[in-house]
Amino acid sequence: MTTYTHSTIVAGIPWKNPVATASGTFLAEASTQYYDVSELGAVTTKGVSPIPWEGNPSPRTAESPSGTVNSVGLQNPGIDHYLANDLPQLKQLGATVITNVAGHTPDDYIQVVKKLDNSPADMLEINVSCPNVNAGGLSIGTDPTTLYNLITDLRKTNQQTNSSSNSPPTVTDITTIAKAATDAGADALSLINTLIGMRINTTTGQPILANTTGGLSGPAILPIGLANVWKVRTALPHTPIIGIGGIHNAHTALEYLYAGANAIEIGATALLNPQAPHTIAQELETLLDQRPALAAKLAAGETWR
Amino acid sequence: MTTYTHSTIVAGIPWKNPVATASGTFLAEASTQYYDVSELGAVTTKGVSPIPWEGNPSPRTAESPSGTVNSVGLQNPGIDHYLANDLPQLKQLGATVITNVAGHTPDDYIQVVKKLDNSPADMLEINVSCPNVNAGGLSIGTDPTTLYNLITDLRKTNQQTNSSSNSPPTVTDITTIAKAATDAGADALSLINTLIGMRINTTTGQPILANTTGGLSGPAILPIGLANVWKVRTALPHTPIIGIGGIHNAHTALEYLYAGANAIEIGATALLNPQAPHTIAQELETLLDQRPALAAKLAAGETWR
Amino acid sequence: MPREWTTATRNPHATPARQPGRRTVPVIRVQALADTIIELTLQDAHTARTARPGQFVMLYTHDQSRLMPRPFGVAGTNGDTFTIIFAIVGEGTRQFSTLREGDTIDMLGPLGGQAFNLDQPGDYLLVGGGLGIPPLLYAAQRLAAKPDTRTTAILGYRDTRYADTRMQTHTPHTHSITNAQGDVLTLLNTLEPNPNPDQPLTILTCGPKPMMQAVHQWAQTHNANCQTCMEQRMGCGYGACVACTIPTIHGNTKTCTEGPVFPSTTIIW
Amino acid sequence: MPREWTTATRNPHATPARQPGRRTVPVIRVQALADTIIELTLQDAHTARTARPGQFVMLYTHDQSRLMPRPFGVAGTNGDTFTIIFAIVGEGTRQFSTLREGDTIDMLGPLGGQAFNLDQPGDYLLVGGGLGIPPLLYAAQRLAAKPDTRTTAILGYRDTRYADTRMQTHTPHTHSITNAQGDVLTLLNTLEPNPNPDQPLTILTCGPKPMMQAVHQWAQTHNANCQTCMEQRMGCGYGACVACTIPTIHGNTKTCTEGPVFPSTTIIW
Ligand SMILES: Cc1cc2nc3c(=O)[nH]c(=O)nc-3n(C[C@H](O)[C@H](O)[C@H](O)COP(=O)(O)OP(=O)(O)OC[C@H]3O[C@@H](n4cnc5c(N)ncnc54)[C@H](O)[C@@H]3O)c2cc1C
Ligand SMILES: Cc1cc2nc3c(=O)[nH]c(=O)nc-3n(C[C@H](O)[C@H](O)[C@H](O)COP(=O)(O)OP(=O)(O)OC[C@H]3O[C@@H](n4cnc5c(N)ncnc54)[C@H](O)[C@@H]3O)c2cc1C
Ligand SMILES: Cc1cc2nc3c(=O)[nH]c(=O)nc-3n(C[C@H](O)[C@H](O)[C@H](O)COP(=O)(O)O)c2cc1C
Ligand SMILES: Cc1cc2nc3c(=O)[nH]c(=O)nc-3n(C[C@H](O)[C@H](O)[C@H](O)COP(=O)(O)O)c2cc1C
Ligand code: FES
Ligand code: FES
Repeated sequence: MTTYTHSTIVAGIPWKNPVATASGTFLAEASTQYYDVSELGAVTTKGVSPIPWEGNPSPRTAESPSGTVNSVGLQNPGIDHYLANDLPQLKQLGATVITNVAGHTPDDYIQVVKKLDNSPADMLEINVSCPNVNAGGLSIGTDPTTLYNLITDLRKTNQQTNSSSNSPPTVTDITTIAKAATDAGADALSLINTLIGMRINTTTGQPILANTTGGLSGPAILPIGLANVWKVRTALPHTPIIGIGGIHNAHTALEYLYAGANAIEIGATALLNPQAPHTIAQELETLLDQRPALAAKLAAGETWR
Repeated sequence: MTTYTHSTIVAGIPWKNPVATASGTFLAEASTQYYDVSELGAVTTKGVSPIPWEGNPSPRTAESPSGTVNSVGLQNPGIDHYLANDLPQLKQLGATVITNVAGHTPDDYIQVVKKLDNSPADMLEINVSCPNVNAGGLSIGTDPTTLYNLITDLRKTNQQTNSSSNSPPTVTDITTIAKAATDAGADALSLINTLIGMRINTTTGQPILANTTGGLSGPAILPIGLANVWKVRTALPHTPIIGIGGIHNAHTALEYLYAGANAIEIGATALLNPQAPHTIAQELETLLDQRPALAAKLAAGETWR
Repeated sequence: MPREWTTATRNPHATPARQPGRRTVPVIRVQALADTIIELTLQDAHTARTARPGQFVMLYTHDQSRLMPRPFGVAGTNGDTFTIIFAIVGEGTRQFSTLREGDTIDMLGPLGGQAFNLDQPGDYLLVGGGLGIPPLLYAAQRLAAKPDTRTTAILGYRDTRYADTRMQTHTPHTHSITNAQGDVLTLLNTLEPNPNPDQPLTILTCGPKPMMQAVHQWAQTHNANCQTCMEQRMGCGYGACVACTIPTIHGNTKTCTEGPVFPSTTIIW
Repeated sequence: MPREWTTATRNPHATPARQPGRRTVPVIRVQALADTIIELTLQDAHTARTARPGQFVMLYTHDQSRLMPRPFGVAGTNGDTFTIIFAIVGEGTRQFSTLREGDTIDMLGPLGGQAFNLDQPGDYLLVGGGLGIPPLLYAAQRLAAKPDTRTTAILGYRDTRYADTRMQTHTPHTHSITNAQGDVLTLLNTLEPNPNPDQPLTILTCGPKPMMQAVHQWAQTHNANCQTCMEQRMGCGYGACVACTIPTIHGNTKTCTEGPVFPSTTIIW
């Protein structure tokens, strides 16, 4: 067991270190086979909906240069299953848990968030940027007014849990979206989600994904995530930001922290190496040892920029 | 010299084959050292402005996983130099030339396009999506009304040359932008330009690019370009589309043709291998031999979808 | 469409057993079995000792731009080594085909929550098509070690009978057919596959989906238990991404951790 | 800010001479010169025969996710081979450091529109710092073949004097200094660098920018012609991308095709 000395604070919640898993790339019973989840800063669970969702048809995944395009469509067993299984298991294992919330309609989100009131979840992450569902998700996250109204309603529903809004990168101006979320009461921002992408099979001439398009993630999107975090940090100097997108080693995690993130999440890279979040947390510990000024800022809940 | 049998027609302009260079990654005196430009479908020249532009400070380039982030800032010697040098040279060498037009203000574009009236340029590509200039570029390409007005004015200025609008990928809805351009009279659409990205030096904690952010291009963005072409093709079944973004071999060129593009441009890959556009044109010739139905559609100026 | 969620039956509070992660292992042997079909022997004691037939390993290319894992069924084990047999179909398998003895490769596994169940004594009919044959080779290896079972293998090939000699080392009752002659159903219908009607008949099948569906139907009419080893594009292989689902009577179900072996009656064909 | 555009002077209608493109060449020799400094000998007749001192080649990693070219000054030629000398600073150079004799590497070049001009007879003072020394080694090699010149080399190192013996094969007048002792300016000021005041003095310099600026100023006060070999991050190396500019009195100017060697008086320091 590694000892972590470089903690961080995200919207008031203490994290053992700045490394979390990203939603949809961590599943309690799968990922806990490979490392001790209590050694991460936090784990973010798969988007959870009011009732079980079946997701999109398969194939749901396609490779791309330094990336992966996925269209799972938020398949999940629903909030009741989550509250009875994943959440208690993760809390018992000592994890700090970010519950990612999904919905087709504002009411879906409200139902889930209501059930999470007084749950042991440490933070909520409101997924308003999933490119793989027809209703909800991205259509909410790209419209500032809709997003403002949603977050306002969610705040009323659940005063107890700190929430982060997971904003999409594919908007004309991310800062407008970010401001709408924080004005409505989001305690933090999770930036970024996947970008809409697709691949085509050149033998058949048809899309590889059954759903035609999916979300691009992995190292390919690293520069885009960094630019979004940088821009939002410039516009919102005090809002806690969780940096996401293309992190594949401790150095790329560090880039996000220098861009102004308080903490980071690791997505696709955990799919290619189950232990990656744990390994990166360990390696980041060493890199932060060498950067006491940055480490001190993070430990105080502040950011580099 | 290769014989090309699979031609295409883009907005009425015949191309020897579906492969062109992308703007900013081809310069007459540099690229012609490596291949015969008359063997390509077309060459697209660097964004040209009314007067010489000095561009951004250096460093202007940073590497990213399967990609490159650049902030040249449209440095170019201006339209007069272009008309006296690059354009006549390329025409004399037998190239089909797409002149990429840049501006800070609508008036900049109008000045350039006016000078290109009655020039030997075969097509114009209006760059409304450069992420590396503070005014103009992206700020025009992300707003449908501004774009509509600009293209309308340009159409009045120059009735002779077919023009394509190079639309940005980082907008909430690319189809709205695409429709604004074609409604205003754009004959074709060039999709996509680079995405805003950045990298940070983890030794200094500072951005690698002097301009902080730049445009991400190269294989990393392939799935994003394909999804944009697919979406716009679905919305606009008859508009000629030049597919751009991440093409790095003949198979990825083919993906764009299956997504509904009439032709393609090769950008970053030509920076990593000067002969790449020529090699890809040759290899695509073979792949199209094996796909007579697709080749026939392209030859007739139609598209696969 | 609410449904019974397969994982809900597990004890949510159990601390999970730790599995070995992604690791680099030596290539022991590379042998071409046919034009584009290669047998790769890798050294990994954990896989060799724990893999069950139907389980698979993930292999990763050395090409840092091709990140995704490639799944391959374990085709046999021997001491500290195991084999896989793969066809060169895309860029990843093309790169694997250039591996040489002494090289290394990254792997994860063995993976797969449900392997072939070989507990039942009696007759086993192994029906494989194309690159579905490798997992059946391993099933035959294991069945050969069980005195209370009798194995018949029915193998369909596109052209080259790349696995017949390997299958024959596990069972003398090996029958095969190539596309030009017909398919495994042709063989199933001409053979007397259940020579001992008193014995229970278990069918293990792996291959193209239409083939497995036909085998499933044949099993239904012959009152046989049929286990199918399914294929799906995977994002992780260990259950985290929910990319690898196939439609079953329980809803969209993960091939990696709820499969890849399923009772043929649960598949929505 | 309209300005004279350097390329406008060329004949726009000339059909350009074709250059060899990106190609794969054999690694002939890999030798460590210091802890993290490596000399790589590559076989490429075209480069060996045509490269001029100050020109550079692009090397590409085998890692398909790191696409960008890495520029390195030609440090010497010998028959059909040429050498470069590089420091391990990032992931690309780390990968190059693992190359072994018999491996291959992709390259482009030689590149660089302006090399050191060695036409002038008389005294040459080569002032190099750190990894700016390799191009000066090649300049010294070429100058050694010219009877009407006399070369003095002044080399500044961080620590290990990795290039002294190589420089001495080209000129006996080799002086060096390490950071702990001072810098090249210390040497310049203690030496009598222009022993023959009747001879024109040409200074060739390559190294960190502040060093080159100091050398430029020294040259100004000593009435010497000074040619500086500049460094900039590059996107292509052959003039297509306009990424590699530095500010000069002619405006932002490409290091690759308008340089990398510039008269020191044209640089905006
Ligand atoms: C459980 C399981 C076991 C398998 N066992 C074998 C075996 O024993 N022998 C064998 O030859 N093949 C087997 N396959 C198929 C094998 O995984 C693919 O042929 C291989 O992934 C193709 O990789 P590529 O890089 O050559 O193709 P590419 O097209 O370059 O691969 C691109 C991406 O698509 C995925 N992909 C492409 N085709 C398939 C496919 N048919 N199934 C799953 N993913 C695919 C790749 O894994 C990769 O992520 C198995 C598949 C599964 C799911
Ligand atoms: C004309 C020229 C000649 C050079 N000659 C030599 C030489 O003879 N010996 C030597 O050791 N070095 C030389 N350099 C510097 C050398 O190019 C870099 O050290 C090298 O590119 C670093 O690559 P990397 O992959 O290890 O670093 P990374 O940081 O992983 O590289 C990432 C990207 O940044 C670029 N980059 C990083 N540092 C530099 C730099 N200092 N200059 C230019 N690009 C950089 C890389 O080329 C690559 O595109 C020269 C540079 C130029 C411009
Ligand atoms: C297979 C997969 C499933 C995902 N599911 C979700 C989800 O349920 N909710 C969500 O907010 N983001 C989801 N994401 C997005 C990730 O949380 C993350 O924002 C994105 O992948 C970018 O990070 P990366 O580049 O590290 O993968 C998913 C990503 C992948 C690859
Ligand atoms: C160095 C560089 C300079 C560019 N300059 C221009 C430009 O002047 N005008 C323009 O419309 N696009 C410009 N682009 C964008 C390309 O034309 C192209 O749209 C983009 O790079 C995506 O294609 P790729 O992935 O093949 O590089 C530039 C791209 C690069 C890499
Ligand atoms: S492949 Fe990721 S859950 Fe099955
Ligand atoms: S590096 Fe591309 S123009 Fe100089």
